[in-house]
Amino acid sequence: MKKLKSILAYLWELIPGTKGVLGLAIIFCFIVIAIFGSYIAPYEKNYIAFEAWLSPSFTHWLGTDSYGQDILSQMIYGTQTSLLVAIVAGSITTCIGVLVGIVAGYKGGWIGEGLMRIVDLFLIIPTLALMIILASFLPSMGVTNTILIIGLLSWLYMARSIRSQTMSERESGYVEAARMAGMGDLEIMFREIMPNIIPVILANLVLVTTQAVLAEAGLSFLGLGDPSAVSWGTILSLAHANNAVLFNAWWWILPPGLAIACLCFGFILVGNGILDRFQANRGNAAL
Amino acid sequence: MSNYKLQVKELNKIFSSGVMFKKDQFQAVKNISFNLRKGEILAIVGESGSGKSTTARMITNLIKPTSGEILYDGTNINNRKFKRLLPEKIQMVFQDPFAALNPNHTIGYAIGRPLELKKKAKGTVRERVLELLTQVGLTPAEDFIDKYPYQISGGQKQRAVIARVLGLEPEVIVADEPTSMLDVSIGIDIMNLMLDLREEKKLSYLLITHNLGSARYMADRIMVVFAGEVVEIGNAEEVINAPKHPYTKLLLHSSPDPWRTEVEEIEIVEFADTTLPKQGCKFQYRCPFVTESCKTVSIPLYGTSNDRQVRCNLYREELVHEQA
Amino acid sequence: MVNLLEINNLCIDYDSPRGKVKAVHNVSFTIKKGEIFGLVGESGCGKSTTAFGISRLLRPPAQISAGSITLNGQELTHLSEAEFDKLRWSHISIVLQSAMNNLNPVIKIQEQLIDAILAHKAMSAEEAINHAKYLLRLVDINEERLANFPHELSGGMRQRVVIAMALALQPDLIIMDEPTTALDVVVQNGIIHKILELQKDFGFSILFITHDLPLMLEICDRIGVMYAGELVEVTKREDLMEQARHPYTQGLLESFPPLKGEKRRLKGISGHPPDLVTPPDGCSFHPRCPYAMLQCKQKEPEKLHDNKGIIACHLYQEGGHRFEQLQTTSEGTK
Amino acid sequence: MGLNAGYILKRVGFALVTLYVAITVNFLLPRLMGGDIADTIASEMALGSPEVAAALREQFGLDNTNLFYQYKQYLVQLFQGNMGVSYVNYPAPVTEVMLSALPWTLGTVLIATILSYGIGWMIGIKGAWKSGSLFDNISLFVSFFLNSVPYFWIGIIMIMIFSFHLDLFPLGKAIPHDFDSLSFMGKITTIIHHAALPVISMIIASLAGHILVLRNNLIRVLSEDYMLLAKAKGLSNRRRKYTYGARNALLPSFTGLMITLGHVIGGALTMEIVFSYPGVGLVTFNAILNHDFPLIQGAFLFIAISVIIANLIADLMYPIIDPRVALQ
Repeated sequence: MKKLKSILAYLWELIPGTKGVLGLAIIFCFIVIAIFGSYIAPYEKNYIAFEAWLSPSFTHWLGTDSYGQDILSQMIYGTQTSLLVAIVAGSITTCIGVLVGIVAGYKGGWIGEGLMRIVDLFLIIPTLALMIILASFLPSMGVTNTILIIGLLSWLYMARSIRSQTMSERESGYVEAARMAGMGDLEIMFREIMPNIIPVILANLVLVTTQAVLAEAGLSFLGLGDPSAVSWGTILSLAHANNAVLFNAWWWILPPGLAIACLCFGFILVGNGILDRFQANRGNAAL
Repeated sequence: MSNYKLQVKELNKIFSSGVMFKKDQFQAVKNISFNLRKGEILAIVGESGSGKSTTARMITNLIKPTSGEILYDGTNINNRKFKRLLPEKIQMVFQDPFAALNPNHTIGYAIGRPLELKKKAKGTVRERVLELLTQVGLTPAEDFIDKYPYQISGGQKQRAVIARVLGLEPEVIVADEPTSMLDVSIGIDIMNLMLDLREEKKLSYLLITHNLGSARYMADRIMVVFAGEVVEIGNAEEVINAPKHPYTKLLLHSSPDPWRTEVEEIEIVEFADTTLPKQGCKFQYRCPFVTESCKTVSIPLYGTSNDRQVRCNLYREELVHEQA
Repeated sequence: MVNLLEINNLCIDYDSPRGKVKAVHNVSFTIKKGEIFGLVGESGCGKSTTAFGISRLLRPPAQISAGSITLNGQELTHLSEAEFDKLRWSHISIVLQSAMNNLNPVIKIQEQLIDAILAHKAMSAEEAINHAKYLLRLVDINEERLANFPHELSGGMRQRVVIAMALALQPDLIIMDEPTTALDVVVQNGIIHKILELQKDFGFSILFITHDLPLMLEICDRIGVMYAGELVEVTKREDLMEQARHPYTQGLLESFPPLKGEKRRLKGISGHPPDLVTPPDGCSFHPRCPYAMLQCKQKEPEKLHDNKGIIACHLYQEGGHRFEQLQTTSEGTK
Repeated sequence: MGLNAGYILKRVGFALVTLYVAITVNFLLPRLMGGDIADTIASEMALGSPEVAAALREQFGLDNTNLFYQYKQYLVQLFQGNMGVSYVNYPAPVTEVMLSALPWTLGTVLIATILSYGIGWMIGIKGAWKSGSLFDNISLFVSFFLNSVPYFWIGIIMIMIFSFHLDLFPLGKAIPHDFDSLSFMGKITTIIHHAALPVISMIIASLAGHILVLRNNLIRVLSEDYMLLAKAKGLSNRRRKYTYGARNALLPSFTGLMITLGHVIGGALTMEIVFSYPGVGLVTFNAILNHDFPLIQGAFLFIAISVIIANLIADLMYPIIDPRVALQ
């Protein structure tokens, strides 16, 4: 219990400034919407019996689409999918990125160099292209597959960033001191080094989560999403496929884009705040 | 058994850059041999890049030597069985006390964790940590044990580092420039602490330093290294008062000493290029006494056993004669 | 000799999250024409901050909050940024700490040498290059090095280049902030001798800053000792070598293991420097001072100007030479 | 100076290895998860285009189970420039389809990247030089926002505003129907007219990264000693800002540029779909919709090759631009 308290206190310390609080508030709102979606949403999921192309009104705050679905309801249900993909894929990415980064950075030598060469190699090939080819050859695309594809392919840049951070930590005397004290590699990597790069890990976590949201939207837009699931990406994709622009149906185009933007903006604010607060090395990260 | 705590024999270290194309090789340490007696302080003095820190790291097994042996009480430290014991035999005090303590752990954890790992504490770990803190002058110890490194000053950090080292009860401590990052007035405190601990616990120190003054203050013997080689070794007072090797002379001459009385103007060969000669004496480019033979044949250490050895042709007659 | 630089009651503060930091507090000293003046002290004592204050290089939020700085009789603190820019390098040049980053890594030596010249003097590019060659020769560097990038030179050579650069416009004052700290002693010695030689030839004044008191005693004419943002003692070199007056200076001298003389245990100075946000009352050195008296804890000592220089210590106040008395009594008891 | 044979060899070697890996990934992926292909073949058979089915069977090795034999065949064919036949555009070979699409993509992406880099550079420098100023804060928040939206959404919004409402640009496509009948100048202006909106959208979408990277780099550079010395030398603001500061800030961002290029190409793919711009992205999109597997594979390879070459060029230019790399 005491431990939990100290962890909470530590996390509280990590929350950075006004920007970070604003970012957290935004993310929190989306989480609430996702959890209580079915109570908040005015209509049932995928209910298509309304008139098509209705512009916003009191009965349909965000109007209806070409299929006669209430866009606000779809948006609220879509929050669940989009957040799910973002958080789970972001976590997978972070786990792999941290693991590979710390091992490659700490071990150095053949293991480290080898791992990084492979990372560099795949880093050159655009991730979206890799995702496209993977997704298009998969027998079917469910939300799980989307998550896996995004999660398994986005860790490269993060691994590099974590690695360079680990390498600079390794130069620090405390790592050598730990070795001199007879600590094992695992203890040094995860109990000595890792706590010191938490700010960088968190900032990266935030960044990859953002990218996961955007990647999900991109994949859906390319027709590689789960056709049965509702997400912000699929809403946008449908809007485009049904020429929403030509119908001047801005109520179909703006909400999903703005929702994506707000969520990612929240994440980026948190990440930027963390880096600012710890004056951590940004490397080349655009945060 | 010999009375040597540590014997270093023909130690070599070659660094190669690039993992795939091993083109650039750099010999950081070349055939360094020396012994460290129980309770003795030996200072290794040299400029940056002379190989002194590399030697220290090989002795503490942080890096592997390319060739050569390091014996602790007659056992090779790279011996599989010995490796696990090493932390309890040889310890290291690092140059940068600001980096040597993990900012995420308390002082108590930093000192206590190695005790836990090596089961060194007789009572509770905390009691032992408090005892160690008191020993290094961090009193009242209760005030320090739960502090984080950023809450204490540089000198106090170095004391904590020494406490951690002492906890493992080593007999040999390698100190790599232990005071160079500290303010001078604090540095002298640390040196005094180390000297006191030596008396108390009969420790042997290998002191790595670039400062001849602190080498003289601390050490019983001084070993001067240049370009990875030992150029002179001997009793500290003798080396400082009557240096033999031209490089040692140059070092002494260059060290600021406003109270210098005799103006022994040795000719300084200004030298901007840092390349080293491929053969012959490594110091030949900068040596005012260089002769033809220095340029071709590599020079052995002349002199008697461990007491006084010089790698310079000027002393061939004198020291070889002595040896005979 | 004429005073080149006069500093009176200089104060430099900055705001930190914990409160106002008095980095430099009421510092006054003068540098004469052609003099080498040393400022010595431990890290955080304000010696570099003083130098940056003089050369107007303080990084915000640090700023001069009070005091005056005059160079050749001209008050510097009132000058506008543009007016001060005209003085830069042509009257005050600076050699910074740490050889590595003094020079811009992506610009060739030549360009870095001549742009200082061209920024202040109307000169053709060719003349400027010739002048740059001359400057390199002054510091014993081959003029071919003009075409090099900084990383192609050794640390010692880079610092020589920086010194050559500082000489470019023959300034009245060169501020040298730990110019040889990261270098090996042999290289340091070469550079120090070069500096002394050039100073003799050109007659500029030097404000030399270091923590290395023995080095300072070798080269400086007068020495100011700083502690916790205050100048506690200013003394001629000879006097300091004979007998340091301030207990802090004495302690500092006791902290450098000598190369000569009998081997004995050095005392150093116990404790550690105060926090500049909450400095102790009275004399800021009193918690570490072996001679601390009641009044040291209550009253800030005044800066006493006498024939030997400046001393800020209660042992020497009220015309009394309490320290000598103390010494004789302590020797008597031995 | 700068370039030496060893360095060039190393970089070229790395590019070739990367290319090889991309080719192999391209070979293995469909075979590892190829269930869908058989279905497609079956439906093609049923729909009455047995040639297509046969070609597909051969290309994806459904006839021969020896993987190494298939791999050899695949490499040999690839070496001859044969990537199979696109069955959406049957009987056009994939290579031909891709080659006609590639220039559109490369042209817009390159122009957009260069412009976006330049504009981002200027905004980033201006922000960093006076960090904390109103301009800096606004540029920071706008950058965060731009980094938060999908590329294609920016494209859609741009079309909505500038094509649909303001009618300043065409609604899509790279050339009009009557392109062939236009004069030479007319052709050029109409191409520019069509490309303008996609390029502008891509610039806006990719701007943020450049601004942030440059800003961060320059803020770091500004705290270096040599910047202080430059100030002490009395150099003009302009000279300190650009010659001393920006140059140092720019260099490390150059390697980052190539990683961003990957991002931009990814973004460009979706952007083309929005603008019905006949580049690689649109081809890929249609291929995905129609399960045209050879074409998807071809698209992947073409993207990979372009990016690898762009990277190689950057790597080879780097030591010329940054003197510090030359020595390593």
